[in-house]
Amino acid sequence: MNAIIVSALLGVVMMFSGIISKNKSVHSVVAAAGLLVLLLANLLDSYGVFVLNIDTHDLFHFEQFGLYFNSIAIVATLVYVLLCGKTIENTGVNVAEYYALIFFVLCGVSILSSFNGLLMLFLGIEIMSIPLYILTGADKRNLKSNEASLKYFLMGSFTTGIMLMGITLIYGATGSFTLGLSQTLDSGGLTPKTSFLQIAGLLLLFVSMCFKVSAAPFHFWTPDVYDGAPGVFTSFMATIVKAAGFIAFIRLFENNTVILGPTWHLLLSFVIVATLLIGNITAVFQQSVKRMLAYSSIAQAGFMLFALYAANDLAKEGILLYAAAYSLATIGIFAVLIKMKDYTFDGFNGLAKTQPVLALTTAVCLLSLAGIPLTAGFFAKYYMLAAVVKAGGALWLVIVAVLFAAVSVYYYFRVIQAMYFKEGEAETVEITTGFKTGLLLLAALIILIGIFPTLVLNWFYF
Amino acid sequence: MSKLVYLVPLFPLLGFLVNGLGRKSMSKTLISIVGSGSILASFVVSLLIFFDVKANGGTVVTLFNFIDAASFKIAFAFQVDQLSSLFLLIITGIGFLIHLYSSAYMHDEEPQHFARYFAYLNLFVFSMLLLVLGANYVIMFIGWEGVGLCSYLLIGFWFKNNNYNYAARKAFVMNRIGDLGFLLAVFWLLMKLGTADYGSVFANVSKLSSFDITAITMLLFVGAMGKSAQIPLYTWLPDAMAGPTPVSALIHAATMVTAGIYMIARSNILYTLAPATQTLVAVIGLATAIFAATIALKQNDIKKVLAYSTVSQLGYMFLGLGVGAYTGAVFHVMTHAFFKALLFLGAGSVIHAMHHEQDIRKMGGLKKYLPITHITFLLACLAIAGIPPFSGFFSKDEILTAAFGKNPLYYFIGVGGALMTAFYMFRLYTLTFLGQFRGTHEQEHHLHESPWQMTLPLIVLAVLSVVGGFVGIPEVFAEHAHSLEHFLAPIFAESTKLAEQHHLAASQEYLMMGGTTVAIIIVIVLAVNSYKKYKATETETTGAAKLLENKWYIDELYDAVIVNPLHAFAGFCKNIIEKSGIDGVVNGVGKLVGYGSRQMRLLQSGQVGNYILIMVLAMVVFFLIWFNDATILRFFSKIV
Amino acid sequence: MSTTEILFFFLSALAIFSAIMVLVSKNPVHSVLWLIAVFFAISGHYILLNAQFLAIVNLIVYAGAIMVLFLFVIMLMNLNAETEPQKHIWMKLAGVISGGCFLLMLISLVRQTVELGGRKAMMAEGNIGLIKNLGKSLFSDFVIPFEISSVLFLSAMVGAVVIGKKE
Amino acid sequence: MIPVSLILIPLITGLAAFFIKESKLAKAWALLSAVITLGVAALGIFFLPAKDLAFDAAWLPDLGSRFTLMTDGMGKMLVLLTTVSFPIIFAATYHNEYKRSGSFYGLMLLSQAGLLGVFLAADALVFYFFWELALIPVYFLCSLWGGEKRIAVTFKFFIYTFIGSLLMLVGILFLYFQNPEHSFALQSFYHIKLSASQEGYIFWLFFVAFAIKMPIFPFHTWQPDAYEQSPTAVTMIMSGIMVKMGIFAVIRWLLPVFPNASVHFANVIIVLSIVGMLYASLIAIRQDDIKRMIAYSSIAHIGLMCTAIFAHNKTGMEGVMIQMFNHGVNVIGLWILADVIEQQLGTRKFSELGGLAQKAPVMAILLVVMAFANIALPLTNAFVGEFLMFNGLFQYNIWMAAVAGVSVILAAIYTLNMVQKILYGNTVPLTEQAKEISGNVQWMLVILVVVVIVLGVYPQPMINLTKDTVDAILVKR
Amino acid sequence: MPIQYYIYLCLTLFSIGIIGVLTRRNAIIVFMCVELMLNAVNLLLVAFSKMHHGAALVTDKASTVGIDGQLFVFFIMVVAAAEVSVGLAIIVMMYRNTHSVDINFLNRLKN
Repeated sequence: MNAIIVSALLGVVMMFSGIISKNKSVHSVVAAAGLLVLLLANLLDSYGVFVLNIDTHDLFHFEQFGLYFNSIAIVATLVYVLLCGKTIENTGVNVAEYYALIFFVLCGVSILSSFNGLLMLFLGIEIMSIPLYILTGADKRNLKSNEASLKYFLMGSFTTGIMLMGITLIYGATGSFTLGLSQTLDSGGLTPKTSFLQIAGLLLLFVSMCFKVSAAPFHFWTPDVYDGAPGVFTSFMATIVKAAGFIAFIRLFENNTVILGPTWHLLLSFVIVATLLIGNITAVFQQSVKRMLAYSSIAQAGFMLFALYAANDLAKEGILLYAAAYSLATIGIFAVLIKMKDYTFDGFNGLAKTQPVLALTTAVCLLSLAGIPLTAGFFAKYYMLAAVVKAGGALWLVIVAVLFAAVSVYYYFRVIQAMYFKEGEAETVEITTGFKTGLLLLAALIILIGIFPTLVLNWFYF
Repeated sequence: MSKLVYLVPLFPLLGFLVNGLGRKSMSKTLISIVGSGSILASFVVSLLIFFDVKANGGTVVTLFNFIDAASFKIAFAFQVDQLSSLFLLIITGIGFLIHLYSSAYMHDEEPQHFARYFAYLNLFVFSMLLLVLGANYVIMFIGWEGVGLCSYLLIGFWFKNNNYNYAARKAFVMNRIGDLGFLLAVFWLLMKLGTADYGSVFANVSKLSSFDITAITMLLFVGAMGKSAQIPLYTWLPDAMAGPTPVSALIHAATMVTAGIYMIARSNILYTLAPATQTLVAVIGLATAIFAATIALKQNDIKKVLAYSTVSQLGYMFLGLGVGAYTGAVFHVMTHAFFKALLFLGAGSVIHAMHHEQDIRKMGGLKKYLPITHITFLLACLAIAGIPPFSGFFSKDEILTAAFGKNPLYYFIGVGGALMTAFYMFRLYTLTFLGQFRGTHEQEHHLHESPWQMTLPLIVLAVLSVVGGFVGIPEVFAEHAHSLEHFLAPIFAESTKLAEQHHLAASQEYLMMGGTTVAIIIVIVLAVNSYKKYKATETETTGAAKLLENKWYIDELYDAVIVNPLHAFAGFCKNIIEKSGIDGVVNGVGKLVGYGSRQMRLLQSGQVGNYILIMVLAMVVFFLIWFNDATILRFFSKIV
Repeated sequence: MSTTEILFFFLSALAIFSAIMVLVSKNPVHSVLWLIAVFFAISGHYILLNAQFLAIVNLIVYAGAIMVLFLFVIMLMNLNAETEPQKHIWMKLAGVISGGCFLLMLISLVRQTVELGGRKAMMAEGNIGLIKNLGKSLFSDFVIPFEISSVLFLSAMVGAVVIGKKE
Repeated sequence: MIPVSLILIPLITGLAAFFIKESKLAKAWALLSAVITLGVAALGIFFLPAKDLAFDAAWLPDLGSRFTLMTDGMGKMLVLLTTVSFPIIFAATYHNEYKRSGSFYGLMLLSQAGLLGVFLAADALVFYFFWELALIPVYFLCSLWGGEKRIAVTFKFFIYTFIGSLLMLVGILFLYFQNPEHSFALQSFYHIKLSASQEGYIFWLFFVAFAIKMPIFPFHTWQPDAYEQSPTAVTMIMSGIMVKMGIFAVIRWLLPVFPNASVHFANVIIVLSIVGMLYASLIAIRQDDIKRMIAYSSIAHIGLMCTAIFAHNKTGMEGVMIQMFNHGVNVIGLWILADVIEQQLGTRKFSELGGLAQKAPVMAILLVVMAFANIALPLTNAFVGEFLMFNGLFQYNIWMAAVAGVSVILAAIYTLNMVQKILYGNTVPLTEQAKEISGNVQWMLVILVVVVIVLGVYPQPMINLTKDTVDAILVKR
Repeated sequence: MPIQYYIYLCLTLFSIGIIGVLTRRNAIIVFMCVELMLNAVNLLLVAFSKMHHGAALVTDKASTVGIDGQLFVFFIMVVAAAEVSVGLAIIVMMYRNTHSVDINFLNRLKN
């Protein structure tokens, strides 16, 4: 609860700071401070200390899983703000508002991490999405940005409609907005066979969630939006928001998979394979690194869906680790990317000579995304695969996944090759030492997690 | 004394090391002293060992455990007995003479190549000694391949000339083919008996099924074919003449090429128990003897003639082995070593005098320039032709007699070969020494007898080839005159027990000897007369002669049937299968991904409408997937 | 056939008809007006279901505020039948077919959901739709979503401002 | 503690090396580190009791993986090979200049750490980690300092091997969840009971990974290109040591864990390997490039080792054990010579060389010795290995052995072809100015030659060193 | 009134909305169709809430079962309003730059 309240308040605070100070960098500082506060509040939450104690009427269900994800999201956002703050300030005039919106998104994230019942799911997703439509269009003069935001908005609202229909059908079948089929089974009235209405509802929900986490074939918005949106906000969208989507996805379906039975796994494996295929294969021949990362984020989504497929403890730990690893790495890459003059692969040629530090950290992040051992990304993928293998069966799916992982190496390493092995003068905007140190710390963190993933996960078991 | 047997190979090894490492710093004299001295030393030791053995039988000296594997043990052990000690004498004795000879013959080489030469030569002697001393087939194989290596190195000694290098490579590879057979035989023994020691193998020979024995002996014989240049693996030996002449004398006449005979004689029991193989050996030997002889008839390179004669003589030895006359074979090895070495050295001395002219058509009338060489050469020719009482007569006669006992046909063909031998040897002799000189003028001007280091070995060997035969006087002349047979008796005891003895009537033997001798003399006279007045003519030979001059086109045949196809197939693998086939598949996967990528990008049309349309369709599909239990279809059918 | 049923069918027919008109009418303004008609029909349904509060809200918020907003925008851009872009006929067909499939799909499922057999939507009576009851539970059980929706509005507001504000 | 230090020394020194700017210092540093590692290894292997060669510490408790290191005979032997090879490689290539040599030697040492880790690991996850850690530095080394086609070639090599290792990872995971003890420990893997079908496909998951690494026909196509393109020092590591990873892994992780499958598929694999041997030998005959020729000949040799492994008898296994070491030594020697020639004359083409024996007799002698070691001439180390391996294969199946034996002949052909084309014949303009090899290289080669001869004459110590492994592995069946 | 009727009605409206989204190019109309979908959902929710309410009344006269459905509708309206404000703002921004509301012109971003 703390996270929700505090982040909402902080949104307001940011607006005030926008009124009070015209100095942009102040806003960044305030935001960073606010995030620290938010983190603190969230941590207190897990120790049972509440900002204000309200009866949530069972609309929320706070558990370590959700709270822990909050902290990950908040830390990631903090890293994001520290690394990309400068760029945000240069994106437009309404810096404070951007931060405010980011905080509102965080509010939505923290709702999604603890919602209990479809109502809060709906509200959470909307709170998360609406600011994103704005942020996508933040670069008002840029037609691509406009186009992206309009596309995002149209498809997003359409999906909202689908989702609501799903919720409604479930409500019709069960008479409640609470999660899970468990209640519906023992509450009589229904035949032991789960009702078609409900299945239909769940399917529609599933579809809309697939859209939010950009799983094929509902991924189409992702490349265009990520490509069109200003780099800074793409980075935010692609990491924290997406991870939150997955958390919601899992919390929504973890109890239902059993009842949904084998067909569910069939459907899911279909989605997973499609996602991996489209994400990985399409990424191979992209010219712009930004767009490549968009597709790679689809590919990563394919991997994260394994958590849904397995739906066991390992999967839940794994998705947290994945969220952390993936977010950190992606934020790192985007932080470098938005400093580049040229977003194409050739733009990175020879970066290792001009900016060794940037090249190194980018390389680490890419290795992490590719899932090379000794980086956080490896254990993220490892957990996913392990979870599925543990769940039994579907070894073929795992093998398919690793083959696609090998494909992903191809396009991630294209960047490394450009930076290290190709000749060229990669041009960047001026780089502060602070930024470099930040990146180095990030890389160090990634490697640390890569060697001792339990550092992150042991938190999870207190 | 036999305990010191390790000294025998040790000296040459040391000589090899000293000459090899010190080749920059040492003077030629020093080098030759080290080289020859080491061999002399081991010759002395061998002599002592020989008499020791003669006095009180053989023994096995184990140095250390070479391989102690799970399923078998292989000791680095030396077999000291009659057979090996005899070979020790031949190898070290003739080896020493040839070293001595070389020190003069190779004197034009600059010091470090001179040293290299002696190093190789010592290394060869070392490996040859290992070969004969080894107490099991593995050690023998070590020597077996070692001599192959040295022959490779020495054939290609003048490595600037690429033809020589090819000859060297050919020799090594052909030997390798044989060696593979040898190796497989050893594996077979190890698999069946778990040991390769002569002692235990021959003791447990009863444990082997007759099929095993036949297979093993066949495989061993393949090895012998390679090493001892028998059909079909003989073609390397004539080419091997590319090496320095003393090398040809030592390696390709006296010692290495007889390794096959040694090996079969060593494992005589196995062969006696494998009649099938024995027949094969006899037939191959006989065939080689005749075949090589025919080729020798028409060769014009002095060394080539000798080479083919060597092949042919080796054939006789195998014939002997094939018909169970093991002693005879060994005997012929010994005598052949004498006179063939002598012939080569004589040839060497001629070539030396003629400034590396080897074509006998450009020689002639050297009698008066090279008296010693001439005499010794003549003696050698008589010996090889088998004129009594020269050594060749006894050994060859023994083999032929045994062959007759086995199958008269062998005998008559063998005699035919002997006649050819006589013919081409005296053709060679006549063209070289008789008539008048056909070489260039300044060659004639420079003609001179060789220095003592070269003539001394000639003389010694000449003596040996004259008297060498007396160690094996046939029984018909005198009881127990065949001292060699008695000496070697323990080695072949088992076989002689098994093989049925057929003694010819003395009269018949006399008849055969007399007959052959007369025939041979006639042939000799014929040869001398027909070539005394020889004039070098440029007329292109035709018909059979051409066929023989070109060695029955066997090399060409091999090239066409084996070498070229292999080469072509290798190229096919390299250029087609590898590039387009396997690697093609690998790269094809990559290309496929690329293609798929380009296609899938089109899916991302940029049109919101299409996106949403696909989403809706996907939803429909999902429903269909989910309610695949015909729920929906049932409904649709209801509507219709 | 009771009046309720008659009303129900009338309103349903009206709603569907005007919904279709929204699609087919070339002039955006007409579409808006037809949509308003749909909303009125739906409000009628609310009243039939005795959900008076929602009926009113629907009229005020949707038919009133939102549609007017739409109207303004359209006027502002002065879009009309001429400027109205038309999709290619095949695209339209594809849209209609896939939409139709979707509909058939769901209907088929509904028809086969046995447990809905004999379930009725309570018409005219039942007081949960009354402002009093709704208000009670809105400000007791559902106060948190209520507050959160205020956050939602706030963010929407900020967003609209950020987007709309001239730089 | 010894094994940990074996991994840590190169790791730390390697990381440190990145910060060394001037190349002289970097070289010295790398050499020093390698020598120290060698010292530690020798100490551990020859002087300390076995218990000091094991290490165990908690790493990922909740994943059931512990940082466990152990050494059996095979491990010792390969650790020895690695630690011996690196100083020799460094010393032999001491005069080669690399741009940013600090990073070069850093990566080299990192790969050494990875290799040692692979040979020491007794925990599947740790094993996988080091498996990759050994690969990645090599990838960078090749791509940064390699030939002109380096990027594409090494990338192919990387993805190829990466696919393999990922499949292996899947296999490891599967085994882990089949494992009643819920641990990645090697020992516990040995007790896993799998159904025949499971064993079947998991076996292949592992084998493909190892087959790509070895490489076994038809997974070999990355190798010649990679060897050709990468800097020779790296090639030495790849062909001298890295290929042994594959064989090592098969022996330690495949045979004991899948006893039935490895017997069941033995024929397939042996036939595959034999085809590979002959195929590679044939291609080697037609090669005109020293590096490619050595690459193909090494494919042939590896194929032989693979056949001997799957012959499933002690003789063959002993052969494989010592041959792993011998092949490493020989091939490194050949690479050094290839490097010398390339450094001096700037070409690797036979057709452009010739007559070097006149100009550089010492080099000629060394090359000849190495060449004859390569064709397993008796009294060179390789003979013992091949003798035992063929023997094992022969015991398994006479005909297979006979066919495989043909490769011995082919080996003679292509090796002598190389020797002749490079050393013999008359000098060509290019080789006119050829010089004798420099002292340090010469000495390194002499050391190798001595090893070659000594192990050829007295191989018993090697056999004894690895006896325990042989017994342990084959006792499982 | 049997609940199926409401379901059919709402599904029909909903599908009409979808079809509208698929067939029109004018961003505003598309958006309006989305609104139509939402309204269909609203009506269905109310119908369901009344259905459950009715079922509950049989056992308990004072039950408020089904009220959450109607409140959900309320929240949907709220969200819809918010979306509309943002959506129209975006559309207007788009129009400012391109002087068009045709979604087919949104094709700078593709592949």
